[in-house]
Amino acid sequence: SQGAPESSGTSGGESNDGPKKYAFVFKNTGNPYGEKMLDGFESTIKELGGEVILRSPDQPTAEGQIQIIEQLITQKVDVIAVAGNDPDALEPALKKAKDQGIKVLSVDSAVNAASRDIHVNQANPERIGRVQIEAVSEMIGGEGQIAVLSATSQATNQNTWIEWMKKELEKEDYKDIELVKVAYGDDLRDKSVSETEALLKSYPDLKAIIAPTTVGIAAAGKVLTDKGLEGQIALTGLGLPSEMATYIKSGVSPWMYLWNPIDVGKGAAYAAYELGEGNITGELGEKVDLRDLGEVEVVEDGEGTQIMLGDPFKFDETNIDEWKDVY
Amino acid sequence: MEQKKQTYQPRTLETNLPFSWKRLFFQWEWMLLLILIAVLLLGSYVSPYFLNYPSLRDGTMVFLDKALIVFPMAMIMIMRDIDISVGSTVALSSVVMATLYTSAGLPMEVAIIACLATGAICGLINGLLIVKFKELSAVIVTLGTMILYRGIAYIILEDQAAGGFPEWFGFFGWGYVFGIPFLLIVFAALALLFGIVLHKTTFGRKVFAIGNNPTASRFSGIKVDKVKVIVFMLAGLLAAVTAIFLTSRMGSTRPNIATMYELDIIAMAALGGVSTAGGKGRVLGVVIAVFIIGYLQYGLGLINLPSQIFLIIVGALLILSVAIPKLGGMMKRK
Amino acid sequence: MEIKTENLDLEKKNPLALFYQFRELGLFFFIVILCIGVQLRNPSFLTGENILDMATNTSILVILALGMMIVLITRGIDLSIGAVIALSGMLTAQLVAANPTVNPFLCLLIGTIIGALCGMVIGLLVAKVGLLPIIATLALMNIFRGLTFLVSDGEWVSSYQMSESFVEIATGTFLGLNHLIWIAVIFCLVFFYFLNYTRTGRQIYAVGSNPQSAAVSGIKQGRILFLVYTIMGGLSGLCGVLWVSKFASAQGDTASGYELTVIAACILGGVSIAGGSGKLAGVLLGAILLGILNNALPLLNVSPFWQNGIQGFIILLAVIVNAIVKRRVERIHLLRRAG
Amino acid sequence: MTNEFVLEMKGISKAFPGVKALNDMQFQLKKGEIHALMGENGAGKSTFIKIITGVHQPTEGEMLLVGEKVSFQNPKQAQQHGIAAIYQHVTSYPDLSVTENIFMNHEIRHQVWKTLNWREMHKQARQLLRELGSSLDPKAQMNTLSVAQQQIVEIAKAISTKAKIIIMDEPTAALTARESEELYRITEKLRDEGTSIIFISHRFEDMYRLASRVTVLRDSNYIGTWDVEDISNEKLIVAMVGREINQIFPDKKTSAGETVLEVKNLCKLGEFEDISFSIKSGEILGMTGLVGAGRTEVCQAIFGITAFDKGEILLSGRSIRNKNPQAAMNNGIGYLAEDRLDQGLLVDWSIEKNITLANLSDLSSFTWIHRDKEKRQAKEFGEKVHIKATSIFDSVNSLSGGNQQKVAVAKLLTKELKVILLDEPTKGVDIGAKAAIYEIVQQLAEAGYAVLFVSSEMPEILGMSDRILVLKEGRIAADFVNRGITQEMILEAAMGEEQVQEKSG
Ligand SMILES: Nc1ncnc2c1ncn2[C@@H]1O[C@H](COP(=O)(O)OP(=O)(O)OP(=O)(O)O)[C@@H](O)[C@H]1O
Ligand SMILES: Nc1ncnc2c1ncn2[C@@H]1O[C@H](COP(=O)(O)OP(=O)(O)OP(=O)(O)O)[C@@H](O)[C@H]1O
Ligand SMILES: [Mg+2]
Ligand SMILES: [Mg+2]
Repeated sequence: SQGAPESSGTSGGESNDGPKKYAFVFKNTGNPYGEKMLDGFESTIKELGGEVILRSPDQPTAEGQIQIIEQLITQKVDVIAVAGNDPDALEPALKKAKDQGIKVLSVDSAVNAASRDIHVNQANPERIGRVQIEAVSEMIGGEGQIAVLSATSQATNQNTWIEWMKKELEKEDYKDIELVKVAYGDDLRDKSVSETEALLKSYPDLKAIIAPTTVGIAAAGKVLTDKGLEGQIALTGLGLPSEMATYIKSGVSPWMYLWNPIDVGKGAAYAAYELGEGNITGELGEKVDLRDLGEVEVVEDGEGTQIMLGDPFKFDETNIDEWKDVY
Repeated sequence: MEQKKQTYQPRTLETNLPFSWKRLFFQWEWMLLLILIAVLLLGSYVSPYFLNYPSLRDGTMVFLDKALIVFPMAMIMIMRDIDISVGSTVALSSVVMATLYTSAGLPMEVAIIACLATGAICGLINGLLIVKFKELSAVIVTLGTMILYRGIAYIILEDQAAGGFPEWFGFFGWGYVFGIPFLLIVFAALALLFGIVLHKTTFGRKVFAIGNNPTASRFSGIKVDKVKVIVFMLAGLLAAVTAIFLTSRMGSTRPNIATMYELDIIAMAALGGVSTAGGKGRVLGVVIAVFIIGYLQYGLGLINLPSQIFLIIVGALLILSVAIPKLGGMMKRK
Repeated sequence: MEIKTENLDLEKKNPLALFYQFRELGLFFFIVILCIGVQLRNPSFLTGENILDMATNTSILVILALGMMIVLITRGIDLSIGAVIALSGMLTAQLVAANPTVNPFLCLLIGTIIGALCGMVIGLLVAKVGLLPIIATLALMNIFRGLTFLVSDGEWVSSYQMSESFVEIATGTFLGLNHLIWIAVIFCLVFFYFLNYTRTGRQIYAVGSNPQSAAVSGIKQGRILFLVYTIMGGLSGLCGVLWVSKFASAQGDTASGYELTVIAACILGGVSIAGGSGKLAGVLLGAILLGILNNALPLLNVSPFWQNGIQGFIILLAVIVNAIVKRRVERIHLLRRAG
Repeated sequence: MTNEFVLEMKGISKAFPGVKALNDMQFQLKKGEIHALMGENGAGKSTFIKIITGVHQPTEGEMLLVGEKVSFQNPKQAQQHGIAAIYQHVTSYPDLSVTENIFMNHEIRHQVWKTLNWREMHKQARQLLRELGSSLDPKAQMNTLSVAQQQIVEIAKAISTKAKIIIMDEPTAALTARESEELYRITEKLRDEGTSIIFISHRFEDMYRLASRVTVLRDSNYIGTWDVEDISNEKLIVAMVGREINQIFPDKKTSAGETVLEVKNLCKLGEFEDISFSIKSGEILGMTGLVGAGRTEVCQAIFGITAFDKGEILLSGRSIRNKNPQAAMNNGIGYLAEDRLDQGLLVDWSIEKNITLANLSDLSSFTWIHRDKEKRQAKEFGEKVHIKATSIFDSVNSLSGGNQQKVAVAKLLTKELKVILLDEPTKGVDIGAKAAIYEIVQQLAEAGYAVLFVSSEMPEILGMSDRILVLKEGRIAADFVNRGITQEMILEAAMGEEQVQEKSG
């Protein structure tokens, strides 16, 4: 017989008095990007009068997140927001949570449709792919070889964005741009450096690198700086302003993109609150009030639904100084 | 014989030990039991959700999957070896199972058998390399295969996840039998089985003998190599069993599951009193140690302590539990 | 008195004998063949620039492997070095972020001291309390890693917070070679001298070779063990600073799992886990092999999904080939002695 | 105050947890004398030595060095006071070179640089070894040497410290008569140069040959000190054992039956060549030769531990090939290993588990071990060989050498065997226990076992064997029927240039 025989708590919300509990499970600890998101989530939920629980496993693994979700179920939280380390592997755990009446939303990295009520997308992946190709094209004058330096070969977000980049490159405007390689630095400094160096050696005519990941873009920036290649090879992608400040100012990376993780956390908090209060259910076409972030509509995302926050934000030398201390 | 002059006085050897309180109480398992009780009390003190049957019951499901490997790991450590490839073996067997089911379209039952076979073969390869190349230690062999097995998992599944298993497969990781988690039942059964094998059978005796003195064991007619290969195979097999439970809990699999499991497992065995210097260890101690670490983590999780604090606490616990008896011994001698 | 080892004298007269005595012969050939293979596939492999890159990237591994070698020789192991690297790197980086004017040498010194302190804790637990090294360092690995997250509060220290002079430590060059290469070379020389020409150096081998005899010959074992872990800690601390300077970023999970790479380098180089034996040349070769793999696999355009598998396969192959060559050499010795 | 004694020990006691190893020990050592220390296994001799060298600290008593009171907290201090020791269990560094073994912890350093002076150390090592009559290469790694060679290195090490007192704890245990002779010469030379020597041995010949005085210990107690000339053999044995032993070697009752084991042209590259012999049931075949002659190798090849290249082994006329020790044991061949600590016993285990280790399959059903059966068997065989212990649960490392050896023998007896290969069964065993072992061996032969008795000690080879094989450099140098054979004849065969082929008929 499957499923708990005597359910260990009927439903999360109803059996509890007092403020509702909102939990956010990020990918791993010690990740400043995540810390900012958690900050945004925490402050917003507090403003709204809920109780906040912030958790992350010490390693970015699905197993760690499953453990945490189990513990959250036992604590009878009302809403779980999760940035998934794996889209599918959390399904049984999150389903168990949903069975007990807990509302589930994913943020930043989606979990599959069956295990969530809604996904809060930091930005439209299609747009993310497109702006980076546009940027690179502008930096290299519309022709030449480019390469992508990604995180791990399994990172879902990055893989989606890279797919969109490839689609974008099929356009007529970019026919002279050749994507020669997608390399994976596994979000490790040393590996990202080796991979970047190998790119430079294997493709002497390389004109630009797109690195849609924080560790990767910073490592690539470092290699290009050390080898004195600024102006010859352009670098763009997605990175933390604090990590990239040096390279943006030195011109190694003329500009790059990211959204504001604090806002993502905020958006997640509002969505979580609306879900928890029963104001929305995650149905297609619902309107979600994200207060100062505006009102957005629930749209389709594969088999599930999502809301999308703003476009990625462009960081260049004019604004990097004011952002580098923020996140 | 009687007519010969005896050059020695006849002696008798006692075969019954007098009862001794000291022997009964100066045992590692009591200390572990005390720690476990302390952990449970602490847990109930800090969190209202901790000390009730459903919570303790479901808590076990959070940590018991990897704990299955602790039994053969204890055997390996008793033999003065170590296996750091078990995490990769979990990943590879899981990936093979999922691929055979999803891509090759084989029935799930066959895929499960293939998973077990994969684990056993991984263990077999470890064992064979270790006994054929004695100049290489188990550390280097399993370090190599650790990278290799996970590498093969990546080659098979690349960046894909594989899942969509039949409904009943979820039973392994999430199911209950008579209100008890299936995983807990399997764990208990394995604990009993390994306890018997290690402490009551000739095989277990041989494992201890090898840990104490491999040369003398060989000279006494123990097939040291065979025993080693079998134990490493068991480790592979149990890694595959873990793969089944873990995959069931996640509903899908990827090549990067079960990373760093080996360290957690070694920590559990060490806390349980298994000495990596060989020749010592008991299944009971290992079982208690599993629950100590498991419930400690679970309890701290319920009060939402950051996971890095947990790292520190487990580290300190490991050191204190091993150091305190030693320090006590040092005091007594002075 | 007739003793068979007189024959040992004969070996010296054979010009090949010296060659045979070099125990990592198999490994050396393996590396040569590997290099030729890679070069044929990608001609940019054996260019000056790439060799320099490779050397720079392998320097930290070499330094750490030296420390790990002496730990292994005493029958110990240190699993905490990745965590010590992270802790010392993080603390030093925070210092630099707070005082950009700190002298880089002071940074190196402070990092080394932090690491040495960590190492002393291990040394005390192993030498005085008598914990097994694998347990003690496994536990401290967790503790140091946890501490790193606590002191950093999950934040990173980024390149803009680091002073030019600090980053210069790992990027600057002297006589055309990166500072890191120089540091590694200096440490190799110091270790060579230390291990072969000082009493303490030889006592490290003695303690690992036979602890009981070391005790009866009056060697203070506890002191040697303490020293060895302190050195390992100091080197890890130093490498923490170098790491952070090289990558211009300090994270909580810096060098996570790096201890296994370092141990792999040592064991590849013929250091015995059972203690007592291990040569600097071997360890150097081991580290170089790993360095080549890290450099060559991306260059060969190997699919990222295959890299892990290939790396594991090559490591296994290398140790097995080395073992087989060693057996062959011993067989040749035997034949000669018999004939 | 001038002092006749370089070393004086007064009222020394030492207690280990649970054991009183030494009780009120008295000892006086003169300058330039060789002083023998004798006693049964476990009498406390080695413990006493370790107290002198600072490895252990006495619980009570005081120690005077040339009249001055000293107490050593560690071995280094003893070394600095000119005391050097060669310990019972060779304490070498297997991974290091001969030179390093000799100079460990008192290395020669450059005057200026304070770095180790390898050139000088190698030179001196070579010199020292040459003085000892050995041409070992100082750069050779220790674990490539045979036990005898290691012993020589140990002696060189003691001499290299320029010690005034050298202690030798059973240095001859691993040596043959020839090598012992060499050692006597070295020892006497040292004495003549003014060094005082404490010499521990279970061999009476050593004592008579070397020592001027002898001190006897029994059961941790000091019994007395005598001039060697003044004390008779019988009295000495009584002092040591506490009772009379009228007959050391049992009466021989040769009643050889059919040939059980036959070895034909056994060869192994670099170890032995062309070994052929046969043993009948009830027969004891002695095998001797110089250390390194390959006796152990032959035994281990027969027992299936190492493989051999050529040749044949026949058991009761049937050709067998033992792939591993288990196969050998199933075929009815047992082997008592030479190195009991490393190869024979699990020293951390109890007597009981050691005895039954080789016979677990008979004590279990479906691999489940029956503890009662096991205990019964351990008791039976433990008593059969007269192990001196209180219970079968005593740990083996709490036993003295002789009793440890008896445990190993008891283990061998649990299996049903036809042939037993005994490799140095009395090495390091006291006179009382030796007699007991001889008697056990004789009983085995009478019970129909075919016994191969390997030993370096001539008296016991002559006293025990029906026939004697002499090995030289891996070949059979002689095959005697033990009738009217003398030590000289054996030695000649073991060392002589031409092969003495005296086929027994
Ligand atoms: N470290 C120790 N701990 C406990 N007991 C010990 C220790 N060392 C020796 N003993 C015990 O002390 C007693 C004397 O041992 P010792 O080694 O001195 O005997 P011995 O006279 O040298 O014997 P043998 O002739 O066999 O070498 C024995 O009963 C032994 O078991
Ligand atoms: N100098 C040496 N270097 C390397 N191997 C050696 C050396 N001397 C001996 N051996 C090996 O050790 C083997 C056995 O030596 P060992 O001394 O054990 O012989 P043995 O006749 O059994 O002597 P014993 O039993 O009296 O010690 C020899 O056959 C030889 O192969
Ligand atoms: Mg002794
Ligand atoms: Mg021998």
